[in-house]
Amino acid sequence: MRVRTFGYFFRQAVVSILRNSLMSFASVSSVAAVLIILGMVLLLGLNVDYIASDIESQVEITAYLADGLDVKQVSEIGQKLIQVKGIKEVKFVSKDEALKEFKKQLGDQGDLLEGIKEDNPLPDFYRIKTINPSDISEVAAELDNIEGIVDIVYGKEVVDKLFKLTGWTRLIGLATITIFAFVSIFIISNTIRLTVFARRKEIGIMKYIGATEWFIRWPFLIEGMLLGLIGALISVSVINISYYYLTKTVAQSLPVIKLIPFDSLLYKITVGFMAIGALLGALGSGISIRRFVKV
Amino acid sequence: MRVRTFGYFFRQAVVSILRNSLMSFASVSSVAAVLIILGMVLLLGLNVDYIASDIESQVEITAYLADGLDVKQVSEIGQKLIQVKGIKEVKFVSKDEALKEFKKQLGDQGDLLEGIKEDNPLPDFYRIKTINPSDISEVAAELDNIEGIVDIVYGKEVVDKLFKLTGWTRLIGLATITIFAFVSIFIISNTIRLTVFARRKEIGIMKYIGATEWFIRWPFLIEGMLLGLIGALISVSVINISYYYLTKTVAQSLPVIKLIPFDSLLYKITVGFMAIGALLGALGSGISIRRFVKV
Amino acid sequence: MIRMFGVSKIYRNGIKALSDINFHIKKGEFVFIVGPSGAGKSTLIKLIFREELPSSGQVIVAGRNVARLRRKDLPFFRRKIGVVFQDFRLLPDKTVFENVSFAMEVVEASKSEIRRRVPEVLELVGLRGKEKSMPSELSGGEQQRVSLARAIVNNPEIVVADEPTGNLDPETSWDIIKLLQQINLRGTTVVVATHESSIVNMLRKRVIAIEKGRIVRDQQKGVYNYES
Amino acid sequence: MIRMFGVSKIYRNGIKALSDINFHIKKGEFVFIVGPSGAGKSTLIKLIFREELPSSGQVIVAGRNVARLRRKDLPFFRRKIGVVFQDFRLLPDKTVFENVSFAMEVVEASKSEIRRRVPEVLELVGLRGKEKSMPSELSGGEQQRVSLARAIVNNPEIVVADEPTGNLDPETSWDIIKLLQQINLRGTTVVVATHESSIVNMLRKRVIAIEKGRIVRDQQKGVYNYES
Ligand SMILES: Nc1ncnc2c1ncn2[C@@H]1O[C@H](COP(=O)(O)OP(=O)(O)OP(=O)(O)O)[C@@H](O)[C@H]1O
Ligand SMILES: Nc1ncnc2c1ncn2[C@@H]1O[C@H](COP(=O)(O)OP(=O)(O)OP(=O)(O)O)[C@@H](O)[C@H]1O
Ligand SMILES: [Mg+2]
Ligand SMILES: [Mg+2]
Repeated sequence: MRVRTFGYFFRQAVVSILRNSLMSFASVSSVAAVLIILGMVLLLGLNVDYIASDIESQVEITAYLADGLDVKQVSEIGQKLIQVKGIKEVKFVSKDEALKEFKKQLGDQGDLLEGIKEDNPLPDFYRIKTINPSDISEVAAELDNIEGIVDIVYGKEVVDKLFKLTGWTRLIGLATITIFAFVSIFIISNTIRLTVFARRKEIGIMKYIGATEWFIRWPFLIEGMLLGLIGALISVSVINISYYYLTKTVAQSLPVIKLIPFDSLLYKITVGFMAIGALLGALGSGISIRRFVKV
Repeated sequence: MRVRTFGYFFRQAVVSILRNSLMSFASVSSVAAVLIILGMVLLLGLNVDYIASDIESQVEITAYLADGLDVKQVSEIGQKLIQVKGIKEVKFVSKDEALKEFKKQLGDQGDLLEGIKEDNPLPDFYRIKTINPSDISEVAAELDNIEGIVDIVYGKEVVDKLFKLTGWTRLIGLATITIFAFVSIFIISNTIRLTVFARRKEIGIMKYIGATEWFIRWPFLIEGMLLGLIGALISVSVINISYYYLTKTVAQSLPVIKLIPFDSLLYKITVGFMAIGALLGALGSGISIRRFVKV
Repeated sequence: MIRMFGVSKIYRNGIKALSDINFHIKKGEFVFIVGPSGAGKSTLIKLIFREELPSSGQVIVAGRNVARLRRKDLPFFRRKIGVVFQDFRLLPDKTVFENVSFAMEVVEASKSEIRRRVPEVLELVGLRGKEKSMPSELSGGEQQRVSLARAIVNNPEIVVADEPTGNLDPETSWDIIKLLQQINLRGTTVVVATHESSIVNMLRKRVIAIEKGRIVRDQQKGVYNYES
Repeated sequence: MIRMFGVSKIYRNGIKALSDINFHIKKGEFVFIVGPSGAGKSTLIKLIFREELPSSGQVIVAGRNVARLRRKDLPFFRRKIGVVFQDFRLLPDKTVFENVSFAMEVVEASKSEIRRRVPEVLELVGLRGKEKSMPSELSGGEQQRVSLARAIVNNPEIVVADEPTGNLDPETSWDIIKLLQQINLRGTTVVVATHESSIVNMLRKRVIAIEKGRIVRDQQKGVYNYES
């Protein structure tokens, strides 16, 4: 095939989009609508994952030290801890700091501990974070045989529950995104298919004039691709603008919730969606044209 | 218009769906896909609201009683509390029960309180739930002038944060549902529109034969309605079956999360979606046919 | 029945299809419109049943000025006119029977009436046995006759036929023309645009000849061509 | 060039359009196919460029058995045959120029070739000045001539024309027939299905007459009708 022929295909596709403007508009806007929804779901899913990771990363092991260790012993234990595989961060908390924290946790009822001040029953401890939050049980087990550590606490039940919850949330998120992605593919190719249906007679005519199947296909493929691409362009514009304002608003009104920063997503989603739009448009068109091109 | 003519319209619509089977299939499946997605989002939103309400309903006021009241005085205060407007539930907690609970809350660190057993510093209190969780501040203010109550605590900060969070969640949920609903309407009517486009020539022909606008419209409206209805039927089947298994699985694996029971949703969603499908199909068809019917 | 006063038609792309057309076709007349390809015959016919509006001048059909018809009256106006389209305009999703019965459903004829009349008309145009065929399963001539059957099934006051025999062999053409004559004898006004010189010459009806959008001849008992 | 051996065609709805057709059209011949409406002329023509496959028998065109053509060879086979369709089959979204140039784009002709040849052919069929019109803006006869222009633009070995003058006035018809004759004189095989008895009778070419799907007459220097 000559380059010039390809130019012809491209021009045909553009002209066809313009001449069938009503139909082009309907399909482009459907593609855009579907991708906006997919984008919303994708961003939601990614953010849920992001927040879940953030919560998980706060999980920690408390290693209580034996009573009456001197500073050197304490720092030796610290040295050993750092060398244990899987540990990311180790922080010493003295018994006095521990009491203060505990009081703070109790809030209004903290006064109850007032009496204990003199004779602080709390031990010194190390607060330990693991590189991989889900490895916490294994890491905790490793610490058992370090001398000077009398007790290892990491709220097994709570941590297990948390991971179960984040695991489920991730699963549901992933399932939702997958379902939405498939449904989007389905709707987009269906939409493009309907535009091909409306012109199935032309395809027959071209065949009787001696056009090869690919000669007929190319302009339709390019047209589908362009429709998909334009739809995707609209959708990423909407998604980017909305997400920009969302992150801004949330940062102001709900600083507790940490969303994925705008900048780090913009590029990937834009490129990804353009590619998806173009591909689905071309595929939807290509698949539906097959039926009419054959025979 | 005669009844018989209406029968004719209906038959025409059915025959047309069957004869344009490829196109009918494409549009029905698109409608179904869109409604499945809308259903997923709707169920998600409703459940988020349900869970948020559940969490909110656990918000409570603790009214600490003066030390050394006798049983009669305590029950009098109880009587007064019940009569305060906006209070739903009042429960007495003795100082001993309070200590037990407190220990339980502290979990591993509960042993620390072991020493306080003999001389329990905790007061008796009433635990109060309001009818409307968000009225908690007003209700708490009312309790101030009841004699025998020395302190009123309801974790103002936590409660405010919680309501802010549930408020936001609800807002986002509602916004999402609204956006999805509009997008669904848009896609469905666009899809039906594409099927009408493919047959715009027929409409012209009918006009030149002397058919009134409504005579042309009715079969298309009915056809759009039927396509929408069939799509909705498929979608509610999928949604109902999926939700049935989801509630079952969640109840088994994650009993913490309380989803809206299956039975109470089935009927509403089924009826609602059928109505939406039929309406949107008819509207999409009706709107897009206008352009061709006129002139 | 059909009058045109100083009618001209300029299409949106600037092509002047008709200029200063004047004629009066009386009730019960049988008129041939002749002229070379692209002369404006179809445009003239489209003005009659208001597929197109005149750019200037007046078109008065069955006592109504077509330009002044209100939208809601238009269908009822069109029911007075049976049209055989040059490009047939059959409904592609309907069978032959349904295509013809559609015109009767439009006027809400009774079921029994439809069951009686449609086969009768299909018989008249020689399409018995094709009731269940789809238009795409018909030969060109057969499609043309379905279009004719649909035009006459409601016994309209006026029948306008745009080359109703273009796809027919001479013998079938004659049958169709005889059919139109019969309808004409029952009082229906018949306007036929045609290229078939033999038919025009044989029948000796009124002939309106158009060339380049102008009436060049309007002759009672005319022939296809002046010179011939 | 075109041979049929015992060909019959039964459509999917059970209609027997052709039975036991046998003939041989040699390279460079000019042949008329005649017969009443619904006789099977279009079906015969559709068998030649393989729009339809025979139900039985052999159709051999340009040395190839059409039933045995592989899918990838089909377009190249069809390029040898220029077809004028009874229903025109113009691409509705393309202008007149584009409709004709499309046939040349298909064979990847050069841009300069297309710019030279398309106006030339449009001139031949009398459509100069209509290059930019869309098919929907043309008269019936004009559309028919676009279909003809497209059929001949690539100088195919065979031209088959299904009623190429059905929508044309006698004068324009003659021009078109003369054009086909010229093409024939340059060595192209021409097959024309037609109802125009005057043309058939005047030209005195080979005539194959079909009735109810059977060849009833195959005559050199024939006329439209035996009896006439
Ligand atoms: N919709 C349209 N838009 C623009 N120009 C048109 C349109 N319809 C017809 N024309 C032009 O108007 C002129 C008259 O067309 P018309 O169809 O009336 O011719 P006609 O006499 O019926 O010809 P034929 O015998 O070939 O059918 C032609 O030049 C044609 O190209
Ligand atoms: N696709 C089809 N499916 C079923 N039957 C068909 C099909 N095409 C044509 N026929 C039938 O086959 C017979 C021959 O049709 P054909 O088109 O060959 O006739 P023709 O000689 O070209 O007639 P005309 O002069 O009216 O164009 C007719 O009875 C027609 O109804
Ligand atoms: Mg015309
Ligand atoms: Mg034919």
